[in-house]
Amino acid sequence: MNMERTSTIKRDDGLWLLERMRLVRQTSQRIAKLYPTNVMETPVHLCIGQEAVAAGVCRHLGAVDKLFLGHRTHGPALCKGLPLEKLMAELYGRTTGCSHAFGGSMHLIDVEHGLPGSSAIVGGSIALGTGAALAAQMTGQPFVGVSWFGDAATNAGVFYESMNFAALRRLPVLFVCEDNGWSNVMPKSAHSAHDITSVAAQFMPTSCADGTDVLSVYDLAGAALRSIRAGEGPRFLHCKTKRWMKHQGPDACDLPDNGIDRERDCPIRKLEAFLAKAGLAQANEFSALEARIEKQIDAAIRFAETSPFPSTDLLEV
Amino acid sequence: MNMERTSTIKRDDGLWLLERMRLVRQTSQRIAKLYPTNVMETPVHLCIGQEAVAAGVCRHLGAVDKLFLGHRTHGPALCKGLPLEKLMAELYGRTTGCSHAFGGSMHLIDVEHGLPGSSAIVGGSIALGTGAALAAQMTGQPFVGVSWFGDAATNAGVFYESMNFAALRRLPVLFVCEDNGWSNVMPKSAHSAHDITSVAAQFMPTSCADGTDVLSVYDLAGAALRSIRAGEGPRFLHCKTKRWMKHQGPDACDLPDNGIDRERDCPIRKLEAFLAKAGLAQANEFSALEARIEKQIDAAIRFAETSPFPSTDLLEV
Amino acid sequence: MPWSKFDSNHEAPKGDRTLTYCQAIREAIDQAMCHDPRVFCIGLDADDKFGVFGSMSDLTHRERVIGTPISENAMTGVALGAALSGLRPVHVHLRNDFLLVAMDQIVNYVAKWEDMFDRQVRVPLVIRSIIGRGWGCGAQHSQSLHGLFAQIPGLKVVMPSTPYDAKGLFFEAVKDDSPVLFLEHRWLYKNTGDVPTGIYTLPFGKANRLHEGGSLTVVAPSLAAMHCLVACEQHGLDVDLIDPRTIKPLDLPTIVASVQKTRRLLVVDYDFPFGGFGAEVCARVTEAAFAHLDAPPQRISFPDRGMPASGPLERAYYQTPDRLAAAMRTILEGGCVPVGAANELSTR
Amino acid sequence: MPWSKFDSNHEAPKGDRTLTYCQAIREAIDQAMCHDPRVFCIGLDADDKFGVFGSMSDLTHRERVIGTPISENAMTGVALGAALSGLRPVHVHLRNDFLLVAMDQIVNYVAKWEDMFDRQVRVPLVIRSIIGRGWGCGAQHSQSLHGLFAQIPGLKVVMPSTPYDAKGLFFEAVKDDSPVLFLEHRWLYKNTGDVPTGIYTLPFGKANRLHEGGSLTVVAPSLAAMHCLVACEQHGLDVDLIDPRTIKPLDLPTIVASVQKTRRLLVVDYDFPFGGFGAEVCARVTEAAFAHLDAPPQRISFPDRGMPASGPLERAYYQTPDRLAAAMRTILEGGCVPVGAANELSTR
Ligand SMILES: Cc1ncc(C[n+]2csc(CCOP(=O)(O)OP(=O)(O)O)c2C)c(N)n1
Ligand SMILES: Cc1ncc(C[n+]2csc(CCOP(=O)(O)OP(=O)(O)O)c2C)c(N)n1
Ligand SMILES: [Mg+2]
Ligand SMILES: [Mg+2]
Repeated sequence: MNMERTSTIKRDDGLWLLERMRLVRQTSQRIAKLYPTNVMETPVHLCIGQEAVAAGVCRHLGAVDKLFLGHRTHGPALCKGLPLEKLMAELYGRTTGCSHAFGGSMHLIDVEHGLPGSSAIVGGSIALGTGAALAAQMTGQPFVGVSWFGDAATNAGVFYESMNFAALRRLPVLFVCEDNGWSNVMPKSAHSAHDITSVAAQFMPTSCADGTDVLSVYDLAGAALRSIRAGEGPRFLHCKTKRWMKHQGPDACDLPDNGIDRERDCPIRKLEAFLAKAGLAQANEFSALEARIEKQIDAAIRFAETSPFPSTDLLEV
Repeated sequence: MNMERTSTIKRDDGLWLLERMRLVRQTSQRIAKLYPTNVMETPVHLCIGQEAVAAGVCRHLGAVDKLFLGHRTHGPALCKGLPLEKLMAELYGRTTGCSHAFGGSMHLIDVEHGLPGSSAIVGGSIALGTGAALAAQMTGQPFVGVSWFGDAATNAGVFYESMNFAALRRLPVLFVCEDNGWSNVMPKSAHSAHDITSVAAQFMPTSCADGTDVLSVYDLAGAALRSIRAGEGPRFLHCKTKRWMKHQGPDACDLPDNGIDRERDCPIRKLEAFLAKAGLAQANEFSALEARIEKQIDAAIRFAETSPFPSTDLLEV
Repeated sequence: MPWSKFDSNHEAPKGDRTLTYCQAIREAIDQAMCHDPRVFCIGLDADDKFGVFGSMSDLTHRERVIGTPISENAMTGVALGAALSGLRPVHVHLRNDFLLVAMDQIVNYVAKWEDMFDRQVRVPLVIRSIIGRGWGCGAQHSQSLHGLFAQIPGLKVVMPSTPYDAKGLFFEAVKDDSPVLFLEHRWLYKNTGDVPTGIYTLPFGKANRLHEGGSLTVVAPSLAAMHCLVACEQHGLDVDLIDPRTIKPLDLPTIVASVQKTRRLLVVDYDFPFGGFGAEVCARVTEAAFAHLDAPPQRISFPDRGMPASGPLERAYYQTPDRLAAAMRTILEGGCVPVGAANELSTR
Repeated sequence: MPWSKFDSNHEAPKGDRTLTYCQAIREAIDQAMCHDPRVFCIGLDADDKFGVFGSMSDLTHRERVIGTPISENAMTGVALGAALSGLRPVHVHLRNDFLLVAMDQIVNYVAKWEDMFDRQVRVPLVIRSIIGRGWGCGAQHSQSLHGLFAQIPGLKVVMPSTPYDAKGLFFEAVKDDSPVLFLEHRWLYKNTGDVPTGIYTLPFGKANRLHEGGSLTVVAPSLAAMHCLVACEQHGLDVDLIDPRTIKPLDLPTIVASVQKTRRLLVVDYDFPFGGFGAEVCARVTEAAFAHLDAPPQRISFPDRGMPASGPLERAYYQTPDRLAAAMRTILEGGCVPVGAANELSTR
């Protein structure tokens, strides 16, 4: 387990990671602010605090790579390339939403950007990324499958079944466990008797990233994906991160044993500090980025608000 | 992993083990002989070659302990205490069968002897032994649950889900993997990317017995059960054994890579040699036992043959 | 046996206080656990501070509430194993969509265990599950799957619509020596009604007439029953409204007697349209009362597609009392509701 | 697209050679795989020497036959993931009872994926499964679960009864861009019939009249259709026997037209009695042809309990052509078959 920051990141990678993390953060904050006004009739599982995992992994994925998500979708979907306005319109229930208003927050899709859908039944989508990898292997096409899930999804049998099959066939699939330590209000100690990585290691090579440090995720995801693309079979990437919000909805997490220090644990602050220290970017760029993203969010919300609701004829033959 | 024979077995234990193994062997052989005559209208999964696992584990179980089986039932059921004539009558489809002619070969029950049923859907019964252990723990009753399954059942998600829950709650359950290396004609290398024991070891203490050597099974099952009964939580017992017959039916296994030497690998011969060498029993006792069991089988078949078929009124209200 | 004195044909007197549907269930669970130490609760998030939408808050015997990981299939087997070892588990699921994860255990194991061994062992297992809907939850979190389970021999399917029924039927479920699927609708949780303070049981297979009328029999379980009641009351419809309470076993005699009087039948079933409860009631009433029918039995159900997420689509997908009233009026005037068309959606 | 020239309204000419049902399916799989490199087969024991009861022996493209561990749930998700990545999987299960292990994936995932995303992606996935019965296999290995799956929007349910139908419907299933459940009955595997040598498709939702008659319409899929045909032929019954071929979509017009002629309906459905296909046909025919019915539609199905193992019990549990003939004769003489009673078995 390597928690050391070994990254030799380039400026454009660093700025991409920062921009995506900020996009996820600021979008989530805006959703949290607007949510109580009931403009979004759909449950939301926010990613504040967990941005590093989405950005760090997705920096290494292309549009051809197929990413399958669970219920906590916004962060990885935005980092994979889902346009912000299509996310917003979906949350607003409009036809211009990525799922044409049929999916809601938990069911996002963007075929063009390699997001063939996401699922709200915990665990099952782990098998779908494995299946995409089987298709890649059988057709010889150069894409990988990515299965994305939380710590508690490792309690579902489908997780093991998928890992076993991926390992048996040496499939080009990356298993990403976004471990925030919670299943709703149940701590990991109550839902898992095992150490997640050690179990996965029985099936394939694993690595453990600090999921609050985007460079740690970036480095280890990069290494894992290089090995997968080289035909060396599946990989498991464990990212220990922190969930700042309640499981669902717009409120901050109120669990007493949450152990979060919003200064220390903020992936955005961490990266900004690194970039500044390494001389790769300056403080004024950070605030300019923040402002630019706020505008982008304003525009996306305007887009969503002014988009039409679906016609209910869709339900009739 | 201790494959050494450390046993300090007593004569009565040794003879019990021999008698049960012979009962399973000779019964299976008789079934194989009769089966082509169609007197038993039910699929049979014979246990020839695997007798050591059933006898070695069940020697440590009392009638209060609850054993849940899969499809390969005859051996462990007989060793747990199911009367032979009730097994035979069930195979013959008679009302005097242990399941009153409703279950057939794969669904045996004997409430009195702690056999609350068995199941033909591979994997699922692993959860039932775990549930029995939960009942023992919640009520403070001094029994253990035993989940019995083959190597390929470890591919089913329910196996992991059950181990995780058992470990989380430190349940008094013994997981027995009767590993014959095959899932029908699929070798273990094709169905399991993992080493079974190493995966189980992520959840609980494990031990590996030589499943063709009843004393190895006896020793390790005894140790595991003592620890479970002492309140130390679940245990996993891996028994590597050999299936001499085809997966189902009366024929000898014809798989080219089967690697069986019926002299070397016979659990009955092994025990007889040990007992003789240790001076615990003599050769003439062995042949007397064999003859006695043949008579027992004759009687059980007579019982089955002369028992009534069920009335089909049972199906009407 | 703790439950033998509760005769299931006993209709308890109406209580002198009002509880919500949720409180009635909570009280039933609490009393059942106090009354019978073999009763325990198990399920994902069963033991957390939300108490399964409040239905398990502040139970007296917390030590008999077992939280589980996200392992619904094995946990159903665990409950079955415990039921076979002398306990009476109540396994709870926050959404009935999750029951599909446990389908092997429910259908191949729980439902069949007694039959496979000619009832030498019994399976006193209650599976509680909550039916959700709406607020953009989408197709995987908004189903009502009672029709699936009713097909399976060995399962009883209970769908209380009122606080009084919920409490009485829950005791009957816990008292039952065989598996019972107890389906609660989330949208009924805040409804209130008279509930007796003590333990009482309501028999399975005994329907309840919610509204009396002479021109149309409407059969509707769970939330649909309440919506139909509102429709009848607000629109003054001459409808005999029958809530089956348990869809399996089904109280066919009460339904048939009503149809013999009204000569018309409508089944309102909040489930997919093909097969299921609605089809069964129509088929059996036709069989039993063919000569008394003035018109073919009609059905109202969901469209034949997964639930959409967006508010306007949801509001179109699900019925409302007003739309139900309009449909009933159409039938009362001799017309038909166009349910058949919906069945063919899947052929697109 | 490889399949576009196969017009599904095209009825291929009868072939000049005879194949078994098993051979017809094998040939269809082989030709589909040769014709379209996106088609591949996956499943537990799909690649072993038994070749799924011979239905996949000696395929040309062995490299596209993938064996799997006993992990039916995840493997269904794997097939779905592959279908979403440009392939056309055929996932095979040796017994349809095992589909219950994969129910979450089949119902919550496969069936819903297109609906959840408004058909921006398609799911060209065929799930093949074999229905078994008999020889003491017991309640977990002898079910016929088509009625469960027909309830679920997003699944088509195909049940061929003849070699000709099996081959033609298989191509239609592989050609379909949406999920298809293809259910083969093990007891039909040795039946023989004319089968064209090339590729041809039979449309879904188009029934087949197996026997012509004027006094009773019998609707029966799969093995039940063949049993009814034997009954009609051996006993010279004046029965219009309709094999729906696909139970969803359902060819209601053909059935209704027949009932308008015969004025009586019997559905023979080898499945549990509550809800399901039998109930749906009865309910919809009653709706569509009420004025033409001289008697209420009748049903014959399994008893409402799990399958027993013993030979005599099995032989009582399952129908035979002779018993079916007797039942048809009863109806032809104006009587009723006592199916209703069986529905209540579960209330014991
Ligand atoms: C099969 C299933 N069971 C239960 C749920 C309810 N549920 C939704 S999210 C969740 C917690 C998931 O925790 P984890 O996998 O760690 O993801 P996180 O929410 O922490 O990102 C639960 C229990 C579900 N959606 N699916
Ligand atoms: C869920 C499920 N899938 C497939 C089968 C078919 N099947 C019956 S036994 C068996 C092999 C089981 O192998 P293993 O668990 O190693 O037990 P063994 O037969 O070797 O004793 C299979 C695949 C089944 N019964 N259940
Ligand atoms: Mg989590
Ligand atoms: Mg094996």
